[in-house]
Amino acid sequence: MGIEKPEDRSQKSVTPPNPPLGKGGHGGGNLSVNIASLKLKNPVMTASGTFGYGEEYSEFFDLNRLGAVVVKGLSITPRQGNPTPRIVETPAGMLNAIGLQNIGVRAFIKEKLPFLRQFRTPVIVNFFGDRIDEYIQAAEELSNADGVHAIEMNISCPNKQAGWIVFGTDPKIMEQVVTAVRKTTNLPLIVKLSPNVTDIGLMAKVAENSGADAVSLINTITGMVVDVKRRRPVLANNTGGLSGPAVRPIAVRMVWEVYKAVKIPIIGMGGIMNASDALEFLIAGARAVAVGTANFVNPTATIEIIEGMERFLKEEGLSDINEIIGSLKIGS
Amino acid sequence: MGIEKPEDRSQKSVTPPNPPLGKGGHGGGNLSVNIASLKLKNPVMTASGTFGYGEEYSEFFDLNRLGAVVVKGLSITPRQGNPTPRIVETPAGMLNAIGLQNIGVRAFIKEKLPFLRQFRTPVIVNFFGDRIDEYIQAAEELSNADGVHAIEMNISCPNKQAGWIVFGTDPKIMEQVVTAVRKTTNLPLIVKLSPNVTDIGLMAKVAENSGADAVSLINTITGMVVDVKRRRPVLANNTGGLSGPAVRPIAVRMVWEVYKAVKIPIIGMGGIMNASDALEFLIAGARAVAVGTANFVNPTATIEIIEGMERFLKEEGLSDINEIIGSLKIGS
Amino acid sequence: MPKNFKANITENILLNEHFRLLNLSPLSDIIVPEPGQFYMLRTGDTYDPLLKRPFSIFRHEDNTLKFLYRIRGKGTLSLSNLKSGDIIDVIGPLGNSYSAPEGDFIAIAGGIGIASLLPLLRRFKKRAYLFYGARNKDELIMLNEARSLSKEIFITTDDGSEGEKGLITDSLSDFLNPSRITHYALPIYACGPTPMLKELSKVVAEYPSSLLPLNKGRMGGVKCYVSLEEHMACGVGACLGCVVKTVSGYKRVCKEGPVFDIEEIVWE
Amino acid sequence: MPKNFKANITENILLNEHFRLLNLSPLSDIIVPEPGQFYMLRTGDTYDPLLKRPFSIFRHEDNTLKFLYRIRGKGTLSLSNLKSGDIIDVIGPLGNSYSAPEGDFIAIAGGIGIASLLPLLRRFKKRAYLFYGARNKDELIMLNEARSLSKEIFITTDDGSEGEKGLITDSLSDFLNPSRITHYALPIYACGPTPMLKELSKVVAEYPSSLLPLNKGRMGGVKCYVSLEEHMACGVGACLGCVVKTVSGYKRVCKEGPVFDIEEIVWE
Ligand SMILES: Cc1cc2nc3c(=O)[nH]c(=O)nc-3n(C[C@H](O)[C@H](O)[C@H](O)COP(=O)(O)OP(=O)(O)OC[C@H]3O[C@@H](n4cnc5c(N)ncnc54)[C@H](O)[C@@H]3O)c2cc1C
Ligand SMILES: Cc1cc2nc3c(=O)[nH]c(=O)nc-3n(C[C@H](O)[C@H](O)[C@H](O)COP(=O)(O)OP(=O)(O)OC[C@H]3O[C@@H](n4cnc5c(N)ncnc54)[C@H](O)[C@@H]3O)c2cc1C
Ligand SMILES: Cc1cc2nc3c(=O)[nH]c(=O)nc-3n(C[C@H](O)[C@H](O)[C@H](O)COP(=O)(O)O)c2cc1C
Ligand SMILES: Cc1cc2nc3c(=O)[nH]c(=O)nc-3n(C[C@H](O)[C@H](O)[C@H](O)COP(=O)(O)O)c2cc1C
Ligand code: FES
Ligand code: FES
Repeated sequence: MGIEKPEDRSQKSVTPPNPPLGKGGHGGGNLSVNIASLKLKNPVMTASGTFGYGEEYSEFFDLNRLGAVVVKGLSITPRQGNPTPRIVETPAGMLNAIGLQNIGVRAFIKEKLPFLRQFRTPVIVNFFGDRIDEYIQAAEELSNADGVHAIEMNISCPNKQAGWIVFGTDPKIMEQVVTAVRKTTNLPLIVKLSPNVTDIGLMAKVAENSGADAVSLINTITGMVVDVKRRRPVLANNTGGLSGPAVRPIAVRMVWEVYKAVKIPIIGMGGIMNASDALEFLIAGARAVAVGTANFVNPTATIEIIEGMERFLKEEGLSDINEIIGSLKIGS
Repeated sequence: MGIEKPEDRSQKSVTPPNPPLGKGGHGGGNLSVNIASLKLKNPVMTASGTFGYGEEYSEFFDLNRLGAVVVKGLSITPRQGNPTPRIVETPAGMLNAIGLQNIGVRAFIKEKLPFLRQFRTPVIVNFFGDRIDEYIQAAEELSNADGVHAIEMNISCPNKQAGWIVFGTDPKIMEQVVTAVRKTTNLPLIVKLSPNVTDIGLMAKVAENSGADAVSLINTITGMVVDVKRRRPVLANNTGGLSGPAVRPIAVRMVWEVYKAVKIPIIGMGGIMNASDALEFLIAGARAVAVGTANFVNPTATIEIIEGMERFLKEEGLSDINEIIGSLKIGS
Repeated sequence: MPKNFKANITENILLNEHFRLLNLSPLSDIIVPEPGQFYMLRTGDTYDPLLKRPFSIFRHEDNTLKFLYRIRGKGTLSLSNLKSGDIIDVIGPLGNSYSAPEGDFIAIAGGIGIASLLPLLRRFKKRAYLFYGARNKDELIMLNEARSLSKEIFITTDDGSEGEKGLITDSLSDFLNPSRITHYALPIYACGPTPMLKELSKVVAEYPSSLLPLNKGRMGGVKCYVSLEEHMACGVGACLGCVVKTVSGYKRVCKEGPVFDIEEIVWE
Repeated sequence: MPKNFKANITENILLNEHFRLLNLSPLSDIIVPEPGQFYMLRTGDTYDPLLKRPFSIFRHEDNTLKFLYRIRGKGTLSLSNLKSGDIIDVIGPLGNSYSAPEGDFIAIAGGIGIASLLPLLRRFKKRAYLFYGARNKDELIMLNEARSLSKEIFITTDDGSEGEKGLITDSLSDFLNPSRITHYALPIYACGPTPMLKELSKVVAEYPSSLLPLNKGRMGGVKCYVSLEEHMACGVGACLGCVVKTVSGYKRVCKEGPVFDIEEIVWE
């Protein structure tokens, strides 16, 4: 028997604020999914921080093919980020400590958004702040910008903290910041959850209750690599966030826990390298997926995943990807 | 500058309850370390559940060479464990859901301990229960057995729970069970921490305050792999515990966090495959290490790690492995 | 002679699209394997794939260990990329072995299960009635050797491209027909996919014990040994990952097996 | 012509214990690389190693891409295990390139840095004063070609086993001696380990600008371009993993570089 499907898990609204974004797959089967009021032509997006502001990878494929583009995390004021080394490879994964380097919300709107507006692909803007008012301000300015289709709050970044407050690991602080941002925006609001918590289902529930339209997970898991010769962490920032195939089993488990806990849609990510990996997330309950580290290994990973999903539908004789979302059968 | 070394982190007691257990390395440098009153000839032990009760791997090398043998987790009554599949490989790791199959404390004492008593290597017995009184009973019987040198409480196993209580993720419940066990035993008491928590430093602190002589970490991280064709978890138990190189960066980070939080010795583990990996843990603050999944890949991994540590001391011109414990330099 | 050793790959021959024959020359003295035993082979140098994979000994001669394997997933693919001169880590021989049959016997091989049974057929030449089934003709690997070693061979394929079309267990049922009374006193040795073995357990159980010359009180009276497969991590009995349900609780396929009396197994 | 493509390994030649030459035959049309540009190469099939590794184009001829590489760690080891006929994934050409020198120029190669500079020397034959330094004689790879392409060559090794014993930057300092006034107006192109480039920045900065024929207000007045190395994940500018500190903030080595004006760099 499958997991019981909470009654109103389906999209809150069916009227997209933007014009419909093209048809689903060519394979015949429908790949389009809805994340709150956002209609995606397929469930595959890019993960924040792994796709810049979209320009770099537009040399490799047509961005129109993506379900959505999620851009590098922005703050209201620009950040220069951490010193180097910022990345180190680990078994089947990598640690990064970019330190949220970004050009700031305003420069993004002025310099990068016009480029992204050329495409018929929704743009989801990832953002963060050190304080609640910074979150509010960023959300406000992004909501007024033409061409931002949804915003994703990064409250889970392990590299930057406001004093000792980690927004994404304390339910009370998370409730405050999500509630505050919810009030300032009419855009679909996605809350990106930290995996560095005891009970991710609880955190998702808090996000839902605070007004989030969707949750995305997982952000990176905090890790460290030590340079044995120098007796120092390899990363200048000491610790970094683990991503890539190494974390996938953890991410899939967390998506499943969150699926059992909330009714809002889930965007799943963490170590997705190919269509089969992406399908694991959908089956576990994700409505859409984001592809991160895989872009580095294979710049056309997202496209191959979309094509793989089309093939899967055909092979399994399914007409709609939504049939497999949350279809995990448990027990025996 | 290194992390400040809390004043009384060194061993609580220097009088071993057992006769001294042989000299350290042959390489000249001293490899022996103390975990509470337990003197180990070198810092390398086996991780519970990956080494059976010692018999299997005694075909591959002389168990006298190990720092300690840690045996498969025992409960007061035998357990048959989970149905199969119980294991699945993941990128650079594996999930297991053995379900704590074991022959029970009494059968262990009668049938397995005599074998282990032949060796000059301390035996650390990992144990668990579904209820606090089961923990107490197991600890009591193990403490009275001849040839048990320390006990390691597994409060972190993600596969078995008493109702909804997970001993190792709730500080209050953990305090209760550790305090209760502490009262029943004079053996060195090691508390094995779950990595599935928001703040592992806090959990370690609770263990310390509740009377633990040492903490060991990390246990496995809960994960899931989905069989896409069958829309089912691959493991019969749905989820399992992730171990192996994939988790190493997470484990090293957690050891470092715990090192900053407590004064009692730390036994570090999680993805240690070779001497360099083991040294990462020592530098981050572990007094000893345990080798788990690596045994499966290479039955003589522990021995190669001990030899690698000896070589490292020589190459670095160090005379004592204790010099590198917690020697991590942070900042710039 | 420790059970773990390094071995030099002398050949890694492509037999056809699916199958390869791996020849290893151990770099130190080894223990001589018995038919039915297996080895854990490391399939690459990195942590992906991480675990060794179990393979039955296919042949041991001239200090060479030979393995017949089918390319299935990541591990066997990685193994197939190794070349002569590469060194791999090996553990074995592991597990128990087929008990020696006293006279003639029945052998049942499903697909790559032939790899495990051929050493038995080689040791007891021309004493086996071999039932060999596979998906199709191409997958009947080592057919010539199998034929030459058997007293009689019965072939089935799923698609009928060679031998009978249908299930190997059906053709066994025919063979064990009560009118051919001598046959069903013969011990059976089987290796193949779990569904086949499960089906076999039914065939064996069905035989009316009253018809048997010597009824030892056994279920159906036919002595039947099966070699099982389970996911393995350690291969040496330490991890409890590879257990199978038996009438006396879980047993480790790598240690108490891989060969079990079919009566012991609780099929699920 | 997308920048990512598959390529057939035509050769992966062992030059000596440390170095290999990899020849790739792209399976689709490619963009012609410029001297100083680089490619991201996948070094194996599995997730360990996971990331591609950056390598400078060493030569492009007859539709073959050639890379000269040194075996350092996991990735280069894995690459060295690939054989002719294997297919690998490639991204490139990436990054900027060396600007064309107007007349003679100075080239400074530290170790494997020669791989990046030889295409420049090949394009501007006999116009370079080449300073080539390495640990020892064996590590002076491609010495003959380097010599034949240079106007003059100055060799240094750490152990004196070939050329001068000492630092490459010391021998450059001698060369730039104020008495040989024409030399230090020459543009410098350098590629090598970071400590060498840092040292170079000092040598360059030291030169009294008053001595220069044309003082363009530059620090020291010598025009100097360095090709930098940083850990890379994407190689295309998307991850911000490979930045270097410059006078105008962090810049991406893979995108704004790898070649930078030495004046821009803030050495740490
Ligand atoms: C005792 C024993 C003897 C065997 N002898 C042979 C032989 O002689 N020739 C041969 O071709 N095959 C043999 N096998 C099967 C062989 O071990 C699997 O085909 C191989 O492990 C698959 O690995 P993979 O990475 O290619 O496949 P994966 O992609 O990992 O999985 C493919 C399938 O292989 C099975 N499998 C995966 N990992 C394991 C594992 N660690 N242990 C057992 N099964 C696994 C699973 O059922 C899975 O569905 C034997 C298995 C056992 C237990
Ligand atoms: C633009 C550029 C051009 C290069 N050209 C060449 C060349 O032509 N020939 C050549 O032999 N080498 C070249 N290198 C260096 C080469 O990329 C590294 O030697 C290689 O990545 C090491 O990988 P590894 O896995 O073998 O070593 P690892 O074990 O990963 O590490 C060994 C050392 O290599 C460096 N390194 C590791 N990963 C990376 C990475 N992703 N990016 C950069 N450095 C890394 C680190 O400093 C590390 O200390 C170039 C590097 C860059 C940035
Ligand atoms: C280099 C890098 C930079 C990242 N930057 C951000 C960021 O700015 N904001 C954010 O919410 N997540 C960021 N992430 C996390 C990813 O969006 C994603 O959650 C994580 O990498 C897991 O997915 P993956 O395993 O597919 O990479 C970053 C990840 C990487 C690897
Ligand atoms: C097959 C298997 C069984 C395990 N059983 C136990 C157990 O009984 N008790 C326990 O505390 N930890 C158990 N563990 C966890 C290990 O002791 C160790 O904490 C974990 O595997 C991380 O180390 P590694 O990556 O080196 O394997 C088990 C791990 C594995 C892989
Ligand atoms: S594979 Fe570990 S017990 Fe059998
Ligand atoms: S390597 Fe990703 S930005 Fe340069």
